[in-house]
Order: sequence, then C-alpha cells, then structure tokens
Amino acid sequence: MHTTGTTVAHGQSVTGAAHDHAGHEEKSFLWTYVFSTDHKVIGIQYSITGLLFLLFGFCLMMLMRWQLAYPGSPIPFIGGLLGDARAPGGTMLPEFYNELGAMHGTIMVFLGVVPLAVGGFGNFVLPLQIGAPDMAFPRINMMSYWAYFMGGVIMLASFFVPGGAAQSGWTSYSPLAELAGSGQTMWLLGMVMLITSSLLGAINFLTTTVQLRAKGLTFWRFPFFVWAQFVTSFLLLLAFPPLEAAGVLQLMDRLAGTSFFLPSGLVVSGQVLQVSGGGNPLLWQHLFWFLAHPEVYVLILPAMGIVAEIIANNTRKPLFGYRTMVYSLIFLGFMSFVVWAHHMFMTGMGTVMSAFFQTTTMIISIPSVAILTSLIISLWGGSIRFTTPMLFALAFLPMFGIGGLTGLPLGLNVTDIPLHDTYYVIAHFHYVVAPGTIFALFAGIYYWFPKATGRMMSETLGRIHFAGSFIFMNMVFMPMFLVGLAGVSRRLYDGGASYDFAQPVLHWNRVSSYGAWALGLSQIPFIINFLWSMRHGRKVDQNPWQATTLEWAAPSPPPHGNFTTPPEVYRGPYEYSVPGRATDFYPQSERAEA
Amino acid sequence: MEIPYTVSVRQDTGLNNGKIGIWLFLASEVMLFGALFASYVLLRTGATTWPRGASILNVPMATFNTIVLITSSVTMVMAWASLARNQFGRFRLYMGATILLGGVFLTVKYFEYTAKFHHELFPRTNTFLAIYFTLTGLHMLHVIGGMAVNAWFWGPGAKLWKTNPTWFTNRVENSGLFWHFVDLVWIFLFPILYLL
Amino acid sequence: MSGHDPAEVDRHVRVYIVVFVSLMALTLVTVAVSYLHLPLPMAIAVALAIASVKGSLVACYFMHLISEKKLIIAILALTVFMFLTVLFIPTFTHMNSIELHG
Amino acid sequence: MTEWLGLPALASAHGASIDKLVGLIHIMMAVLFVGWSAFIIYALARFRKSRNPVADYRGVTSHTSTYLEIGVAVAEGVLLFGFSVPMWIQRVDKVPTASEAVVVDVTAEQFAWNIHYPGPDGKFGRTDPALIDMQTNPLGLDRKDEAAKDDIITLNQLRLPVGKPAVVRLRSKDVIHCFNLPEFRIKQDIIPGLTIPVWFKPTTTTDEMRTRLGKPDFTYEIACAQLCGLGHYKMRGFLTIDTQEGFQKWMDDEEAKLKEEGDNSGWN
Ligand code: HEA
Ligand code: HEA
Ligand code: CUA
Ligand SMILES: [Cu+2]
Repeated sequence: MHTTGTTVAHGQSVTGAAHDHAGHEEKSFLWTYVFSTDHKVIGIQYSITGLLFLLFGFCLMMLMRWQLAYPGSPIPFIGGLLGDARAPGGTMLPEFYNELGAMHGTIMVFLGVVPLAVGGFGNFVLPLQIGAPDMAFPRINMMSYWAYFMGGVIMLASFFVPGGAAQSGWTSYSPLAELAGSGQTMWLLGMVMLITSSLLGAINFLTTTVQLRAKGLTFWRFPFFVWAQFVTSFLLLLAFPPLEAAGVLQLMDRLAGTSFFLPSGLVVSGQVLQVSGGGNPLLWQHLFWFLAHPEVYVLILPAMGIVAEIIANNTRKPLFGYRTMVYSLIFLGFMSFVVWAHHMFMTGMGTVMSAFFQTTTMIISIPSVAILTSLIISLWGGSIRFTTPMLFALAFLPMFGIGGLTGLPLGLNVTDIPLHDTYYVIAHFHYVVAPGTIFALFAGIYYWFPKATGRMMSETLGRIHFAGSFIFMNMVFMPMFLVGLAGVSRRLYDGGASYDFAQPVLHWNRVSSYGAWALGLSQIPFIINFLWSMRHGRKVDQNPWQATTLEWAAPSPPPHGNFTTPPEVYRGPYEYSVPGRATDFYPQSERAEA
Repeated sequence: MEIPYTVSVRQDTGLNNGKIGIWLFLASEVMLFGALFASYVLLRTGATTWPRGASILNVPMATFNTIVLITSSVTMVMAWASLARNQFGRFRLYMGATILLGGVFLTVKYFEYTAKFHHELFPRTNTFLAIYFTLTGLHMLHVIGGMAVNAWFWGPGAKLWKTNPTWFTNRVENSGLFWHFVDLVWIFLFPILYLL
Repeated sequence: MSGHDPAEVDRHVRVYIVVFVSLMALTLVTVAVSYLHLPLPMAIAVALAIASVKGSLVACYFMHLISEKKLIIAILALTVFMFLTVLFIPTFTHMNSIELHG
Repeated sequence: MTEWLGLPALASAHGASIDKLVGLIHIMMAVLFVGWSAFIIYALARFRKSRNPVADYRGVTSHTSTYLEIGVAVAEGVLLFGFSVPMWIQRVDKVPTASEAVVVDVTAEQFAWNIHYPGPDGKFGRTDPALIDMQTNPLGLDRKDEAAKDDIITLNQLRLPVGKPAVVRLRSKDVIHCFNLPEFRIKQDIIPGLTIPVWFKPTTTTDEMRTRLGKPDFTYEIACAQLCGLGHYKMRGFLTIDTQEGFQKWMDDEEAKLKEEGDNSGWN
C-alpha cells in the first residue's frame, strides 16, 4: 500500500545509510541485534519469532485436542486459567474452540512457517549462497521483519478484545466473518501487516537474487534452495495483493457498512439484516483462494529446497535431474495460480469450470511428482550419511508423498464430494505441512545451525527428537484419514460426537490427541538442544559438512559483510565425489588447479 | 560494507537495484488494483441495476482532476529530466509543481467527497458508491504516499544531490515511476467510475 | 534509463510534450463521447479503448517502458498474465454456476 | 470393493460410481507409495556409508523415472476424463425435471434446516422475510397465497420416497452452510443469495438400512459441513427414506392436518 510506496524509495536512502556506516562497526546493542539491517541478524530474528509462533500455534492445538478427545469435559490444570469467557469451569465453549481453530491455522501458516521458511532461512541462507554481502535493500529488510512483528502482535492482541479473536476459520468466509466480533477486524489488520511484510520481503529477495549474484554464479549454477526461494518470492509478490484487496473490501464491509460480500435479503437470527446488499460471498472465496493456493506452495517450495541441499550433501553426489527439478519448480509456481477453485468444488460449479480446475489440479501434481522422484532417485549410488538433518530430510519424502498423493482424490471433483471439508482434508494438508514442511525446517535448522552459531547441535538429542517427532506425527494424522473417510466434518466443536454416523470412528480422535501431546513432549529435546548448543555445542570450522555451496565458504558465523574476500563461482552447486579428486567435494568457489 | 549496484548498473541485467525493486513493487500494485477491478466487474455484472456514474458523480470535477494528474505526471518526468540535464534549480521547480498538483487533486477530491456525504450518499448506500469510495479512497492513499516521497526528495532528501548526483537522479526517477503508476491507475478509474 | 546524456534527454523532453498534448486530447475525447450516451456495451468498448491508449502512452514514455531492459519487460509480462487470470474470476462466477434463478 | 475405505453405508444410486472411483484412486496411490517406499528403503540399505564408502558421481543414468512420471500423468488423465468429468456432468447437467422427481426446498439457517414441500399443487408458496417468526413461521411463508395453502413445512425432518429422484433446492437465510448427506454421497455448499439444486435417487429405505446394519434405531442424518458459527457442530437434521406408499400416506396426513389448522386459523 502507500506505506510500501514510500518505503521503496526510502530503502534506497538506507542502502546509502548502510554504506555511510561502512567503516565503523561499533554500534550499540540495540542497533546490532534489534534494529539491525544485517540479513543474518534479521534472518535469526525471523527464525526465533517464527519458531515461537509455531510453538504457540501448536499449544492452541493441544488445547483443542483435549476438547476433541473428551468433548465437554473440563481441561485439566490449564482449563481454569482460561477465564469464564472462554472456558467456564474449565470446559471450552464452542466460540473459543472456533477461535483456537482459526488462530491455529492463521498462526501456523502466516506467522509460523512462512516467516521461518522464507523470512528466516531465505534471509540467512540465500545471500550467503549467492555470495552477496547482504540483501539489496537492508533497511527494507528490517522493515519487513518489523511489519511481520506488528502483525503478530495484533493477532495475539486479538485474543483479548471483547468477543475474542477471529473465529470464522483461517479462511474467514463471508458472511460469517462479517457477522463475527471485533476479533475479525483485528485479524484483517494483522493480515494487512503480514502481507506488507511478505511483499517487502519478496521484492528484496528477487532483487538480491538477480543483482547480487557472485561473479560466475549463473542461474544454472544456483543451488536448488535459491531457485526455490526465487520462485516462492514471485508467488508472494503476485498472489498476496489480491488477498490484500479482499481484506480491504471486508474491512469496508465491517467498518463502513458496505456489502461487497453480503447478498440482499439476509435474515440473521430472525432479524432482517440492515445492509444495502447486492454483494457476493463467492467473491471473497475467489480472492482468498487466489492467494491461498499459491500460498500452500509458498509453504512447500522452500522445504523442498532445504531437503534438496541436505540430500545432495549427505549422499555425497550430485542431485539426479537438477534441471528437470528446476523446470518443474518454475512450472509449479506458474500453475499454482490457476488451480485455486479446487477449494471451491462444492460451491456449485458448472461442468466447464469444474473440468477446467480439475484438469489444472491434476497437471500441477506432475511437477511435484517429478521433483520428489528426482530427490528419491538421487539416493541411488550415494554414500549415505545418516546425520540428523538427513534423517529429517529423508522422512520428508514419504511424508510429503502421503500428503501429496491424498491431494489427488481431493483434486477430482466427484471424489471430493465425500471428502470435502472432512478430516481427510485436514490429514491431507497436515501431511504436507507438518511432517512435510516442519520436518524440512527442522532439517534446515540442524543443517545451518553451525553456520549461524559456529557450533554443532547435539546429534544424540537430534536423533531422539527425530524418532519422537516421526512416530507421533503419524500417530496424530494417520487416524484423521480414517475419520475423514467415515465422513466426519472438520471444525466440529465435539469432533463429531453428536452424529450417529461418526460414532464408529470417534475413538480415533483420542488416538490423535495422545499423539499430539506426545509430539509436544518430543519437542523438548529439540528446545534443549537448540538453546544448549548455542553456548556449549562443539565448535566447528567454516565447512563442517564438507559442502560445496557458497555459504560454507564464509566464516561461521559470517561477519558483517559475510565474505572475507568476494567469492567467485567456477562450477555447479553439487559437485560431490567428482572422479579423480582427493576430496569427495568440489566447492563452487574453488579455482580449478591448472 | 557497500551493497553493489545501488548506483551503478550491473552488466548482465543492465539495471541498478532500485529500478528492479520499484518495478517489482509496481507489479504487486498491478495485482492489487487488478483484483479490485475484477471485483468491480463481478459485482456490476451480478447486479440487477447499476447507475451510470455520471448520474451520481460530478464528471466535470473528475475531468479537471484527470487533467491535473496528467499534468503532474509531466512535471514529474520533467523534474527527472532537469536532474539528468544537471539543472537542480529547475528540478526544484518541477518537483514543487508536482507536489502542488497532487495537493490540488486531493482538494478537489475533498470537495467531491463532502458533496456526496452532504447528499446522504455514503459507501453503505449502495454497491456502486461502495466500490466508488473504496477505489478512489485507495487511490487517494497512493497519491498521498507519492506526495510524501516527492516532498522528501524536494526537501531533506535533496542533500544527496551534492554527494551523489547520479544516485539522486535514479531515486527521483523511481519515485517518478510510482507517481506515473498512480496517474495510470486514475486514467482507468476515471472512465470506469464516472463515465460508464 | 541508465545513461542519460543531455542530448538524449532533450529528445525525451520533446516526446514528453507530444505525449502530454495527446493525453489531454484523449481525455477530452472520452468525456465528450460519454455525453453521447452510447449504449452501454458500445460506451464500455470506447472508454476502455481510449483509457488503454492513454495508459500505454504513460507507461511507454513517462515510465520509459519503450526503451526498458528486457528483465523488467519479462517481470511485467508475467504480471500481465497473472492480472488476466484474476480477471477470470468474474467470468467464472457468472458464466458457469449451477444456481437456479427465481 | 470399497469397504476397506470405511466410507459410510451407501444409500443412493449415483454413490456407487463415486465409491468406485475413490477406491480406484486410492489403489493407484497405494501402488505408487509402496513402490517408492520400497525403492527408498532398498536404496538406503544398499548405499549407506558403511556399505558404500564412495559415492558414484553419475548415479542413475536410465530414463525409467521419466516413463514413470508419464505413467502417473496418463493414469491421472484417465481418472479425470474417463470418470470424474463425465460423472460431474451427470450430477449438474442432468437434473431431473419436476415431473419425474420429488422437489423440495431446504433453507438452512444458524443452526437448523427448514424443509419446505410444495404440496399437491406442486407450487411453492410465496415467502417474505417480513413475515418471518422464529417460532411459528421460520420461512416467512405467506399462508394467504393460494400456492402456499397446501405447503408442508417441517424443521430438521426431511422425508423422501425410495427409488424416485429427489431434487433439493438449497437456500440459506444467513451464512454459508453445507448440505451433507454422508450415506448418499451428497455434499453441496449453500451460498446465501443463491438457490442451488442437488439431486439424488435414494435406493435404501431407513427400515432396510436398519436391518442391513442391524441397528434398530438407525436414522440417516443431515450434517452441516461448512463452519457456520458456534452451533455448527450440532446443526443436525434427519432424513427418512420411506416406501413410495409410506411417503404418500405421510403427505396425505400432513395435508389433512394443514386443512384443519387452516380452518381454525381461517386461511381458507
Ligand atoms: C504445503 C501445502 C500443500 C501442498 C503442497 C498441497 C498439494 C496439493 N493439494 Fe492441497 N491443501 C493444502 C495444502 C497443500 N496442498 C491446504 C492447507 C488445504 C486446505 C485448506 C483449507 O480448506 O483449510 C488443501 C486442500 C486441498 C484441496 C481442497 C480440498 C477440499 O477442501 O475439499 C485440494 C483439492 O484439489 C487439494 C489438492 C492438492 C493437490 C492435487 C496437491 C498436489 O500439488 C500434490 C502433488 C504431490 C504428489 C502427487 C505427491 C508426489 C510424490 C510422490 C508420488 C512420491 C511419494 C512416495 C514416496 C516418497 C514413498 N488440496
Ligand atoms: C503450516 C500450517 C500448519 C501446521 C504446521 C499445523 C500443525 C499442526 N496442526 Fe494444524 N491446521 C492448519 C495449519 C497447520 N497446522 C490449518 C490451516 C488448519 C485449518 C484451520 C481452520 O479450520 O480454519 C489446521 C487445523 C488443524 C486441525 C483441525 C481443527 C478442526 O478442524 O477443528 C487439527 C486437529 O488436530 C490440527 C492439528 C495440528 C497439529 C497436531 C499440528 C502439529 O503438527 C504441530 C507441529 C508443531 C510443532 C512440532 C512445533 C515445532 C516448534 C517448536 C518445537 C518450537 C521450538 C522453539 C524454539 C526452539 C524457540 N490442525
Ligand atoms: Cu451450518 Cu455449519
Ligand atoms: Cu489448493
């Protein structure tokens, strides 16, 4: 919006500022760690904030899981603390359940995974991997973080406004969302902040990638992770504005009394709604999904990038079909803009529209298959090291496989009839985002932690963390397929208990809940590991994994400006086990001996 | 530590960072107004009745405003040209004119709005007015934003001209790109809302 | 616009004047046409046609797209494609739904 | 063939083909998943560092994977154009006419289902929001209207005859709901401002289903499948599939009731 308009111009003044500050590095703590313009500090700020939001979103869900396991029975311990407005006598109200659901979705997607995968890993790793001293617009980069931070604060604050936080699902369908309380307004304002943040970030990433590449680093020498972030940024740049538009319209409906999404003649609880009418509820859905489908690829592409890096490094060989993977990636990004209405199959589509979106949806699954297949085949002929990052990266493959494959029955209009809005959908996308993306993010943390801190994380704790997470993720989500196939709807306060047809599968809800809580416990080793290793982890040199990509040519942790001497690139990203060389890795920046 | 290609252009792309940045930003703006435009079409084609803009809105005023914005676009580009020709004095003049014209635009809009409110015509009155106020309002925010940037370059920001003229010129060009875009949006809003 | 030597800029300035005049003219034309009260489809066609011409004039000359680097053009080409997909939203919703009327 | 999926018991004509497709696609998914998993596990075992200390720079050189991807694409194409698209055409383009089907209006509201039968004259009476009364007249039906006099209105109780196509015209008073009949493989969002038809042919009466499942108190349920507020989870209705005769009898009884109500409330 207009703020971004000004910031773009300011950003350039900033690069100036950064350049003025060039010589003297003795800045105050505040300017070094809080309002820093260094991409590494910002990346770490993004990561920590993102992780904390993930944890928070998870806690919301662990609460909900109690209600789903034991509908209507008071929540032990915590229940009393929630207050009578939310959980009188410790038993959560339907309103509160809906709040938790909507906020879990919003927080996990917009405040957890995207900031961690794009804001965190993108900011920290991408400039290093392309051999840049920093992002193209450091001050804009800082603003992007603080816009995100503001958005997060607004979202959290919304829990405490009268009527509580948004409770119409993360999809905020009108009219429901417009009849909802002031929490929804907060949600919209928060989203505007988050969108602004993502747009600033995307502009920065794209400019940085094309402009600040090291000498010799052609696009075909990019690590797959850089490609992934590049495509992701385009998705953010072009898909988010329509949601911003939708948000503005819904704000107008809520604050100025317009009825963009309200048709004429609504009667709410017996009272005729006093609005001009003439709006269209489907308009919101179209604008929302026009963002939200590309958004789900924003959630997965960086994850694929991370996994590719780690697999190449731990198989000690080049990736199979690197170019195919890149072409698939670009095609995937492109297609993700023309499948949005597969989320709206049940809104009353005619045959043309339905056929169109089914077809695009089937087409878009092919590049994913191609990427996954390449990653799997890359294992063949490797000399595989089962490090903690590798374990998570390997687990990503079948987990994403399950999530992706179950997308297919949802993508066919007729098979979507029994499955739409059931727990099958919940299971589908959690397999891609939770044991999929979250595992990839864990892998990335274990992999780049030494670069960020100069210390290794504990392998032992890492393996414990992996085992627990792997087992319990599946224990949470596998049963949901059964519940969904039995026809039980999502977003049910009692998990389906009030329906006869749901009775045979209700016990699975309890299994999922136990899984979720156990999953929570198995995160403890990770948190300990994470905090402990920062101070006491084994010290390492700049290239502990013996990797080939540029970030490992910089000191760990890299100084302000990253590289001691501007790196130059001589070869592709994954030159492992090149025949006839002493070492089994051939760094991109190593000059070929004559 | 210096960010490369802030001022100079990179050989293979032939561009500096700011130029790419501003165009990417404008790309996102295209999508923003594109979505709003799509919403307008959807609501209008779905409506049982839809007033011709002229029957409610004040076409002469809007015509005047169109002329004002176009003129401001010219002064803007002239401001950049003056810098390119190394005439800082003229730049001040043209840039000042651009900002003033922006002010004129806002004033006229102010009178248009108050006139509507005076006749009990509010966003909530009907879908046409809803979309009218939303689109013009959002556009107005862009005008204000553009004016703010220009004011900065007219005033304090101009210091840069002494230390790094090329850079200053590029940045004026970029803020110009934004200003022209705002003008471009209006060129479409005008017929869509007032004439059809 | 990277290299701007004065001579080149002078040429630009002359172009700007021409563009300015034609924009003014076109503005008056659209308004004039609107007073003819053409049937709506007609009016829409004319008005949008003129607006597009004006728009491209601004984009090509004031925003220098006519002589812009191909990277920028590529970005905008992609954007235009996505812009068109957004415009499909109204088409989809109205042309092809199974709603009953009345 | 699809029991293993655990879908709800089937009770509609078109449902069988849907179930078949669900089964088919899950088999395809299972094959892919097992195949890939087997490959991964084998590769991990065979190429672990301890067993294969030196990696092979070239890795796989064959094009098998390409053919495999093409295979997946073809399979998806078949499922799409061989099954899904034609079946959807059946669903939305071949809606039976009023003459060959039972037509009924279902108006959803937070959090209930208002069922509205046109009665013998086959005409739906005029409704008017102004007449709405939460208790006595939730639809705002104008009993003065000729067509309305014989209209039957029930709350959360939908009754349909077996073996005859039923066309349900869906409306919503307030927010988006979703009309979901699990046993009938019917699910349709209800968008306020639109009237959307769905149709299906019940194949099993409630009684038959009771004996088939051995559950004497079994009833078909109407579930709401779209978040519509705090009562979403209990927006539950009931569907009774009766024999043609039974349905006719029920209709006549209702008409009789209406008649006398009408007499003492003086509509006629
Ligand atoms: C990261 C997120 C992500 C990803 C990648 C996907 C990927 C896909 N999604 Fe999913 N989807 C969501 C997130 C995601 N989705 C979310 C959040 C929702 C719900 C939103 C809401 O309603 O709240 C949703 C809902 C959703 C729907 C709507 C369901 C409904 O509401 O009724 C549909 C329908 O078409 C769909 C389809 C698909 C398809 C076809 C893919 C394809 O791209 C998948 C392609 C991948 C494959 C085909 C697998 C390839 C891999 C292998 C074959 C190898 C595997 C085997 C081994 C490794 C052993 N998704
Ligand atoms: C990225 C997206 C994302 C992620 C990761 C998750 C993760 C999880 N989700 Fe979520 N979910 C959604 C997005 C996501 N979800 C969305 C969009 C919806 C729909 C909402 C709606 O209906 O509108 C939904 C709905 C949803 C439901 C359905 C509710 C309903 O329909 O009523 C359930 C039910 O169990 C659920 C459960 C879980 C669980 C158990 C996890 C677990 O996998 C959580 C795993 C999390 C972790 C393992 C945390 C890791 C972080 C740390 C350990 C922090 C460490 C900190 C430091 C080191 C500082 N989710
Ligand atoms: Cu009605 Cu959910
Ligand atoms: Cu999708």
